[in-house]
Amino acid sequence: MELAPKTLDVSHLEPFDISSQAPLWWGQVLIACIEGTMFCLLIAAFLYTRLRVDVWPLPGDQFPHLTLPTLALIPLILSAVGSFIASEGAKRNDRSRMIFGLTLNLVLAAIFFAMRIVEWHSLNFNWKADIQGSYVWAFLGLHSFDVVGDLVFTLVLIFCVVSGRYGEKQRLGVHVDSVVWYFLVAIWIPIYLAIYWGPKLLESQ
Amino acid sequence: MASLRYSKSAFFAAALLLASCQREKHDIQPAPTRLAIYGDAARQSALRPGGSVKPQPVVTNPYNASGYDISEGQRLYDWYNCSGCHFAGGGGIGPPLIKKEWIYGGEPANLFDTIVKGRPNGMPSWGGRIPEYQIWQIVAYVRSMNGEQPTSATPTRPDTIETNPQNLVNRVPGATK
Amino acid sequence: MATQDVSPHIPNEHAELSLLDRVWQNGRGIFGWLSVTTHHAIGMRYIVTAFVMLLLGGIEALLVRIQLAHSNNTFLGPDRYNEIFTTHGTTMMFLFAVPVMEGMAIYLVPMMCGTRNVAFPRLNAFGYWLYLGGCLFLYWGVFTNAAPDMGWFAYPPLSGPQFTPGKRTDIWAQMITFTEVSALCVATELIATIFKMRAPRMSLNRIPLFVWSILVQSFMTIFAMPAIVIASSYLLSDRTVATHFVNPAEGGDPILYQHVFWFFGHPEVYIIFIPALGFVSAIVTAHSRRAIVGYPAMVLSLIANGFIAFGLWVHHMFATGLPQIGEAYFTASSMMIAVTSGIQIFCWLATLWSGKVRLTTALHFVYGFLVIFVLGGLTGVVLASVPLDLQVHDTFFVVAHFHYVLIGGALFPLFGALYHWYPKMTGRMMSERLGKINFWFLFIGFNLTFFPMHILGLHGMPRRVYTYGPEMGWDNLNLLATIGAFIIAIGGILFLVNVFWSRRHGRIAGNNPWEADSLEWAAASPPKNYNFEFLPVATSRYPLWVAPESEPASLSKAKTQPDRAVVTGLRNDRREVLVTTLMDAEPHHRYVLPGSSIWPFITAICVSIGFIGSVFNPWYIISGSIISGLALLGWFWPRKLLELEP
Amino acid sequence: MKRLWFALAALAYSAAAQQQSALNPAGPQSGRIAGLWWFFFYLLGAIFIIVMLIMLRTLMRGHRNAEENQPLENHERAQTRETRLRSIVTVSSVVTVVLLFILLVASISIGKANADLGASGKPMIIQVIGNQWWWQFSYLNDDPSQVLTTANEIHIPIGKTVLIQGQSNDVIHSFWVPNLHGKRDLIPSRVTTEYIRADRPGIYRGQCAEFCGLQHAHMAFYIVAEPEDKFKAWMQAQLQPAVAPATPALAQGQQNFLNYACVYCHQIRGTTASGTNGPDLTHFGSRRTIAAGTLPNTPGNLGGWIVNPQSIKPGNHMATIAVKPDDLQPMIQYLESLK
Repeated sequence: MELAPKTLDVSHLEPFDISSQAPLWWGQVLIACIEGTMFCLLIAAFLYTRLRVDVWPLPGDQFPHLTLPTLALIPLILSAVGSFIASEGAKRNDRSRMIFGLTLNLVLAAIFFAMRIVEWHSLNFNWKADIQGSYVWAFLGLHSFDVVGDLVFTLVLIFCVVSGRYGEKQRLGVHVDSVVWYFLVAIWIPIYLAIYWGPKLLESQ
Repeated sequence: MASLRYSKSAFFAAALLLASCQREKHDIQPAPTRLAIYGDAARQSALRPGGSVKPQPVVTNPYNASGYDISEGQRLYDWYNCSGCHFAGGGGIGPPLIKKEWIYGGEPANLFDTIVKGRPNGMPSWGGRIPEYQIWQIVAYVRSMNGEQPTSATPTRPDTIETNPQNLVNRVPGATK
Repeated sequence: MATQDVSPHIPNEHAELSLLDRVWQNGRGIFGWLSVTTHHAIGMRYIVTAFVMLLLGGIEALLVRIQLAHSNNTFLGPDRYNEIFTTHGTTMMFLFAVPVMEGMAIYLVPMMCGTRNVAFPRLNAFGYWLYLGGCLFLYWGVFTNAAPDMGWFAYPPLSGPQFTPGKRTDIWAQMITFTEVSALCVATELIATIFKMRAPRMSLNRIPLFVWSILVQSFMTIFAMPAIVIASSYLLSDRTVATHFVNPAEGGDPILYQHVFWFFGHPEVYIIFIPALGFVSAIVTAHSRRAIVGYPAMVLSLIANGFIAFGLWVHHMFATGLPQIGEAYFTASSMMIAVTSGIQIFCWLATLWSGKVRLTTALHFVYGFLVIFVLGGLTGVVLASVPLDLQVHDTFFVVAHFHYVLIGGALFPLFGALYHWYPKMTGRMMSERLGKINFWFLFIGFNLTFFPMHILGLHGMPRRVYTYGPEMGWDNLNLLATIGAFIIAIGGILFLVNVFWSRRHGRIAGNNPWEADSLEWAAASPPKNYNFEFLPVATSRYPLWVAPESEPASLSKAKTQPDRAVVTGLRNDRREVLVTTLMDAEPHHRYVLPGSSIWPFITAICVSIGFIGSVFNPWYIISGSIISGLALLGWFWPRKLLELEP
Repeated sequence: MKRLWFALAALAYSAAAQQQSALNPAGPQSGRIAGLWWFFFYLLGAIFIIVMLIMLRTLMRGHRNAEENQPLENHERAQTRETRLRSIVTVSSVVTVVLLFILLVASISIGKANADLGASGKPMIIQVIGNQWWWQFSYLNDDPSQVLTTANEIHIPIGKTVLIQGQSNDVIHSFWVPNLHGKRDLIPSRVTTEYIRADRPGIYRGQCAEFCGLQHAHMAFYIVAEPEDKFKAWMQAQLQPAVAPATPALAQGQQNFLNYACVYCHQIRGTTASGTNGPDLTHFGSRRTIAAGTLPNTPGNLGGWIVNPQSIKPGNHMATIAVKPDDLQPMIQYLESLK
């Protein structure tokens, strides 16, 4: 086949891009949509269940403790700042900023997760106990699963950046990692409200 | 290399296949009662109450480790009001069933014999009244209470609303209307 | 698999071409086969696997029909019958209909968008392996006497731990997990491909209707599948770790399961048939050799379909008892779907009316689709009405309705699509003569099977009964339906014969045998791994037709355009593609796609171990996550500097 | 083809037993629904035929277009044609919306009329409890002595509104008598309600319509609609305890019944048999069928059922009891005597 007469030359374009134009960014946002939909449906299902039951928690059961999960919000929300710094660093290819941001993110997220573990350990009901137990365990389990996954991913990125084994794709990875973490922070707030406050606020008249 | 993998996976598949056989058995047309076996079971478990010598059972439970039959046993346990004395296995009027030490032996054949013949101080004799296959189903269920059935064949929790009628009244609006 | 080249057109001596060939080459041997990430290969694997499932599902359907052929039949007992109708429904919905549409989309969308692969090729491969895992898992259950037997909808408490003991339901629920993860992978990568990797200038109003339909379908997948994730998790965790999500005794609610299930289940139907609408649009355009009438209306009604589909799930639950206002709302929303579908039908009819129709086999299937789908749509209006639904719900009327909608609305267009795109996939034409015979067998057999079911339903025959008494008077029509089912089976066999015969003996097709309009016909038949030597530029909505800018394209003679505009300047020494902007598809930056890799396969194996194991022992959730995490580390580990991809 | 279908439809209509059919209404609700059905049928049928005619016309036209080797049309003409086609599509869509609106209004008004059936007056309340795989019915009454519990067959007076109060003992079932009204699911942990009324006497068959496990196919029941006085008489008879055995053979049968395991599940009021797991048998002999509509109630069928219920209805919960042949005959006679 001969070269067509009408051509569009793209050789001047950048060979990569770290922004919302990258397909990977879109992929990550879509995955966030999937998980977000799932959590929203679960929250709706939880509140629906709450409204169907006259006495909550069911006789013999208690509300979960509030102090620790509320305190844990602080490191969680702050850790998003680390993500932001890291992703800015990735865009400007600023290695030290990336390392600082990622480490800040990792440390604060780890503190949050440690508090989560303590809270979980002292949770006053089992998933087998009744419907509240089932839901609270499911929320904690699913969110923790995501958090652990992202912690491992952040660790790997830190390893890449610190060891110098990184290029455009890893920088894009740092940027996308921040999107994931924003999502995990953002989604925890409605879950927190739903499982710790929702049943109280929906106290039936 | 490839053939090794194939033979390995074939072996694995065969193992899984065999493992699933008993668990998934659905004997929905059990053979009509064979009365003759009562005599056999009674003979092989000729033990005295409180006897320390455990007999070697020769009769095996045809419904051992079958999910369907354990579940049927659970239903019959309720239907024939075993729960009236033994409650949910914890015992009350009758002895508990969740335990390791049995007065009359805890092997399937012993349990079968206990149900068939009845025991002094309250346990009625069910032999000749309810069919043999149902007794074996109850035996399978009773043994599942002690974890003596594979967990994959045992229902994790009951699914009936009657398990705790008092809770039902309190918790579910509309059920009392 | 469509890898052997029979197309004589492309001279390979060009140095650049051989460089492209080398860069896009797949590995050899079984290792290479497992590492393939080319979208044609993956798409074809989806299609072939799905057709194997169709065959199995079809055999199950025949068994069901034999059992119901006359009253008090004892061909299958109640237990076996329940297993078979459940497996039939499950196979057709989860393992055939959705995946085959995904496969077609994976095969066609990158070519129609004028790019070289999907946005995340490895994720694509991973998705396929999981889908295959789901198929194998379910059928392992079927062949070891652990086929699910509680209906494809698995309503608790019947599907709960007490009433379906054993592992039958768990296998079903975990099979759902496999297919939902796979479907979500596909949806993600297709949306990213359609949004970011379209040919330059393919602005939103130039996207082919099939690609639009896939875009809508993928978004529906993204928002509907999470609901089935929840529903199947409710079941699995209730059954394996004794949670109480659907246990009323502890505050759970079996009706909540129905809500969640149908919040997925109704969009699921549209996930299946919206791509089929895309097939029909593509076939109608190409075979009536004319631009589609009312392109904007078509696009808007596709999108509206996607939205409305989420607002009418409750019409599956009218019999559970709802407040009046809810009933009225869901009746209205269910009827609304008839408007958006109606607009599309009118547009196709107008296109055919004024086109230069070439009555090919593909178009036969479109006409068959129109007859059946219109009827199915009208019975859908009946079901939307609460009083009528209360009578015909869960009867054979509903069975007739959804087979009209799903076989008529999805399978007929699919067959048409295969007749249409077979030349692209294999380089050879299918036999038109055999094709038309095939069509008539399917069409007559179909109506013979399913039309009588409307009457049976109105005369009180419930669904899912394994037998019925002679005094009910249902014998004759059931026998007719069974005879029809065998005629359909003959039609199916003829199709397979045609596929295999044409593979060897079909006429050589050339690049664009139908003189069609969209970009996939600019690629070689069968396509190269890289699709296009030079990425095309979409100069109009119908880039391969003359007079591209005079939209609406007139009745002028449709003809392929030899001197298309193309993209130059991409590097050929690596798998480079072009990323364009979302709305106007202006070139934005270049992007390197990852090559073939074994890691998706390894990861899929690890994930499968976790999934399958957790059915039997909950601790596999932990150990499965750990090995899957290790596999993902292997996947993402920066070996060379340029390897990172989800 | 079409004619064939019509012939088949006619055949099916005549052949089908009319005692379980939505198209043979016997009450005001099913009558309205059947009317609505025929309204839908004719309107939607007309739409179908019109669309099919247009489709066939495209087949002819499109073909002709292809064969005439038309010259290139000028742009203007093509533009006009395009506009015309689009307006036709628009008009058709608007017509669709209007027709659907008519159907929507018709459907909602019928739905409301059906739901309002019990709005006036105090209805008779029948509680229905679904079991795997049989039906328990209780006529509720403020006076406990007037509460009647029976199984698988009920009588209702003509012209009187009855409130069906549905519950389930195990899985979800669905109460459905096509000749009287649509279905209502019976859901564990909930109480669902539905009004029914029969306007003409008859025996109407109902069947479980929600898949409920192995014997979903054999879970039927009968509703006998009869004039008020006959109903009252039936009710009075049913409220009585079981008739005492009149002959030594019947007494022997009763003894046999009480000796075997029957009593763990079945109740016969007036005897010591008081099980509640299975159907109440106090007036068993008056019922038309055994095993929830599976078999006609004849001594032969009853014998087969008692000896091996699992061969007739595999998987059902009735135990296969080894009844000695000598004991069987009196037992059958006794049960059949419980009118």
